[in-house]
Amino acid sequence: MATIREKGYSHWDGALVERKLPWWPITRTGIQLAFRRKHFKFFFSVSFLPAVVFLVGIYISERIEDFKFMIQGSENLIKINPAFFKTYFTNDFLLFMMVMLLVFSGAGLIADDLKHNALQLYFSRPIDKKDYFLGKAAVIFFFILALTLVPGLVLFVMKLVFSGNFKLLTSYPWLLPAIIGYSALLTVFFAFYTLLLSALSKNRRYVTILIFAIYIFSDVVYGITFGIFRSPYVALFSLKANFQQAGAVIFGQRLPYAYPGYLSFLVLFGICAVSAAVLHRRIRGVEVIK
Amino acid sequence: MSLEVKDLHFSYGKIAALSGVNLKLDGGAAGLLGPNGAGKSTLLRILLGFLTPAKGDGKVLGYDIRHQRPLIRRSVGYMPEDDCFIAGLDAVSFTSYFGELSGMPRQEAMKRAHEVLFYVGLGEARYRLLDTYSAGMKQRLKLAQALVHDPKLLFLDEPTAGLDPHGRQEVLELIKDISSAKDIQVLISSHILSDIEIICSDVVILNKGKVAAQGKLQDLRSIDYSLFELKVTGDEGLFRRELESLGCRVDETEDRILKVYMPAERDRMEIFRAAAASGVQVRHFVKSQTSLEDLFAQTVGVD
Amino acid sequence: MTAVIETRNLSKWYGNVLGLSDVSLGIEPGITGLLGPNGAGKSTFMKLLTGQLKPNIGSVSIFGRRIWNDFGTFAKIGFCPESDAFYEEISGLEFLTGLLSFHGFSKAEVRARAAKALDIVGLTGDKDRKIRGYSRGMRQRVKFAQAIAHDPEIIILDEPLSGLDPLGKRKLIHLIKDYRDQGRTVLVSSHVLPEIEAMTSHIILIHQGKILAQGDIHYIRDLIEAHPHVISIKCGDPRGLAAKFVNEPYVLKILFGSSGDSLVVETHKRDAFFGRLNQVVLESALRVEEITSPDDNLQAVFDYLVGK
Amino acid sequence: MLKTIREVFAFFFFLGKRSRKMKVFFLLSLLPVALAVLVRIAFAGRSSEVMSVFQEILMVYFLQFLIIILTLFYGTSVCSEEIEGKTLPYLTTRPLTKGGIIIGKFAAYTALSALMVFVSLAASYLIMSFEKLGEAATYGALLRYAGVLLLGLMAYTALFTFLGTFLKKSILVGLAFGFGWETAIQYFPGSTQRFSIVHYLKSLLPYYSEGKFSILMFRLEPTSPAVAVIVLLLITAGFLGLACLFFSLKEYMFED
Repeated sequence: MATIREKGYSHWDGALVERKLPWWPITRTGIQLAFRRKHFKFFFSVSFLPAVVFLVGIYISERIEDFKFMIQGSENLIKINPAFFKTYFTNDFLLFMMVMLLVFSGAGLIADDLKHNALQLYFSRPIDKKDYFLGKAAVIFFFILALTLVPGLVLFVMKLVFSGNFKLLTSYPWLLPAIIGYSALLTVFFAFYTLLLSALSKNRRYVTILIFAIYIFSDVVYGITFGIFRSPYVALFSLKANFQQAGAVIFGQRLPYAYPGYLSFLVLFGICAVSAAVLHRRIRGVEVIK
Repeated sequence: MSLEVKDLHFSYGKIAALSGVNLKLDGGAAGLLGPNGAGKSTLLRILLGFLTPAKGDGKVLGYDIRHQRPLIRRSVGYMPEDDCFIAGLDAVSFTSYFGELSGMPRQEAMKRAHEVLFYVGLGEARYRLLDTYSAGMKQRLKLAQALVHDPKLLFLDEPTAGLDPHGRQEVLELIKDISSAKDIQVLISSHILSDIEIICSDVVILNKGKVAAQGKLQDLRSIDYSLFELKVTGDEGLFRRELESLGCRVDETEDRILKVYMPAERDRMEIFRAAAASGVQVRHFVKSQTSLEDLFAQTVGVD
Repeated sequence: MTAVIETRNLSKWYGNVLGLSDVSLGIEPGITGLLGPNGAGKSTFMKLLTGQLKPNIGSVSIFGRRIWNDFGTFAKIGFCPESDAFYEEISGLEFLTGLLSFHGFSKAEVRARAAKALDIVGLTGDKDRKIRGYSRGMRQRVKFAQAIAHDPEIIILDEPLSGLDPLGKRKLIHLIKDYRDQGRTVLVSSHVLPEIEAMTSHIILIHQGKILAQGDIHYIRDLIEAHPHVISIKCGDPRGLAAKFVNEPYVLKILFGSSGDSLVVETHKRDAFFGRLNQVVLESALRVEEITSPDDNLQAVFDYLVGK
Repeated sequence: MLKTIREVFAFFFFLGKRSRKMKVFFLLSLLPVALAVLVRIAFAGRSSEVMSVFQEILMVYFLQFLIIILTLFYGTSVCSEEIEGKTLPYLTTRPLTKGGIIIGKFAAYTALSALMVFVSLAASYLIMSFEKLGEAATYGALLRYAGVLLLGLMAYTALFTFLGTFLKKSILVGLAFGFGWETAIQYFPGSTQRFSIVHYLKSLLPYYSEGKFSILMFRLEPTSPAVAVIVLLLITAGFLGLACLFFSLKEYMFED
């Protein structure tokens, strides 16, 4: 008996499945696209530099005698306590590298879809806006957590391993939740921040400049206004200052800026709320097919 | 019944887009025609579940358009009008990505993507980045992503726009194959009437938010009086006088086609006798029916 | 008629990508259809004609003057680009008056011409709305308006009908024919062959950077020896009719339709065949429903020459 | 040629005024006015200190940030927005010389950004020198500041226009130059400063040594004002000429 495969269109005999994480393909593709960007791998590896430096710090803290000659100042780098973690989490270089990662991985997340009208393809599938935003946000979760939670936990565990005892855990039981809390705060904020800017324009270049400029601009404004008014509340303008203040609160350290810590949380969550509203209004089903 | 809509109303603010649309379609390929702003894309959006109709209801593939939208979208393929793709992806990952979003397991989506890309003629370009794709290739890619999850109903918005003559013929053949041999209902919204004439058996003409005409293409185009279109070589003047003596009215279009209105009692063979009498060769002889363009113009009621 | 546009062994390439090679032709007043598969060199040809690209070899001259950097002649050309690109933030009227001001007309004349052009394309009602809010059809019409506003001798249109609804197409085709009747030269490129056939039967077919054919479609069809003419006849008794032609030397092939009421004949000598057919129809009582030649159109010419 | 420039200038000045980009930049440029008002309230009494604050705003905000962002965006888009937006055929098939198009658009966008900068400069300056409004000296100083900023706008726009004509990623290169090279160069020894535009602009400004942000100034070895003005004009003319040359030679193929 012989058969010839029927030419032309062939049906697919499989069955469509109701997926438990309908947004996961969006995230996976977003991450793939980020890694395909030129120079991304270089930037991504460079942004782990602070983690390595602090890891070395932990190693030295265990081998104090061998490195006696080296340590003059930099006491806090060696004493491993919440201050140590706060310094890691709020150092300028790490925050700057995170913004750079946002530029590479996040700028085009929604902007490219708007530019190439891909929204119609997404929403003609059985996914809704919630899944779309969650999928896109998860791309940023991946990169920011990779720079906050992962190194934080590694440093914590390595300290336990190097010191051979659970002193750090017992003396600061709340440190682990603090690390997780701070990482979550930063991740959620940057997700909203990037998606908001990415949804504002079709032009990825314009979004890149916005992400970059607003972060730096907020600091410049703080610099100027502080120069004029000397009042500490002015630090609320700067995103970086808010992160540092929130970090100090979470890690129970001395507040770097003389205003009540909760204000920083208010500012950060306020921005998240605004961007949620704008995102909801800007990506509407109806203008998907104009 | 794959698609049925009753008394559909919708308006954007005060502009009424649809005011009472009734439609029943099943099987084969149907053309959705209408001037710009007649409500075609609004109807499409409601059928795809992007908009909730103000009044009226309907079923697509048996699913209710108000309450079972995800189910509709799972078994419907939509090919949008404008160019849409995702920069940085190649065709295979693009197609399997949207297959996955439709609910296909990842491996199945990957396998199916290759099949569908070969089918639409992008076989050898399927690993290239989409940014390097020409307008025609992007058009085929859109068809591929609409077919990857094997839909029961296919909405095509200007499927042959931007394609070169070969590309248009090939896509038309694909659509013909899909709609006829493979029992997938196809609804095509297009401004190129010659394409609709080739592919579609049914036609729906919308105008100002209402259905101006609907039915089989043959019936809509047939005309009752006997009108023939002829092309002849030789002395046309003599031939015309001969025909007029038989009581027919003759006029000539711009590209030298003779339109002969025959009185009912006359037999068409007399045209040939008249031709022979005036030493003229009949080279083209067709019983005329209104062209789709004239039908469109009449139903939409302009010039 | 003397050719308005003249090219002599015109060649153009970018890097190693071939655009056009050794094209020599003349375009007379009237409508000329320009067609060819994607990447055949159509838009390169049009960019060379409008002086946007510089020829590598050979020359393009309009009214006898080389076009490259000859800004004077540009005033006589109207170009309607294919891409759907505009200055979105200004209105249709401002778009036209802006572009017209580049021609050095006086303020009053600029406004008058802009109003006239908008009226011709039927956009007077929407002249003050921003182009961003225009529908696809309206954008296409305002693009055509900017090509004719300065009353050019030569109008070059790249896919002018794309995006228009059937009525819009019909209006624009009438408009283009009016311009032909005013003795202007119109070059229209389109992928939708029936639309070109609706405008003209004079075409230029470009393929792989070369001119494959130029002239009237029907004469070109006659020249294609490789594909004999195909004539389809619908009648009551196809076999009977076929019997009368079997031993005619000029009949190469007879095919019978599956529906049993039609037959298709292939022949090289159309005149002889039609002469005989007219006779047969009269002598025998054969009731002929329809006589058509399915491959005497632009699509067939295109397929035969460019190759499926 | 001159007629072309005038027509192109008129069209793109009008177009620029309408674009959404202009509104965003206008807001950005109004920030110093807001600050000036705040300063006016905060420093009610001590007017001398206000001058130094103005000097800081002028230096940091206008010179190092605002005019770079404005010129970067407008300069690079003189050429690239026509190509990216595929609106170039509308211009190149008109009786306009290619050079005329570039100079016309350059002039239109420079005038536009100059307008924004002057409005903000004048407003914040006048608000700040509240009791010296009568004296002629205040207006003299204002004109001088305006003149310096205009020279800066012209030089930067010309440079970025030039970059825009042949670089695909002109924005990133411009960003690196404007924020990277221009700020870093001041800390380099010897005459390397001569290779940045901001150096000449600063040497035209009255030399404040005790300003809070004097760190930006302390390494400045100013060239004489006359030389600085000539160099700035030369930079403008030079880059503009190069931009016209590149634009007329280059054949822009949009991938169809």
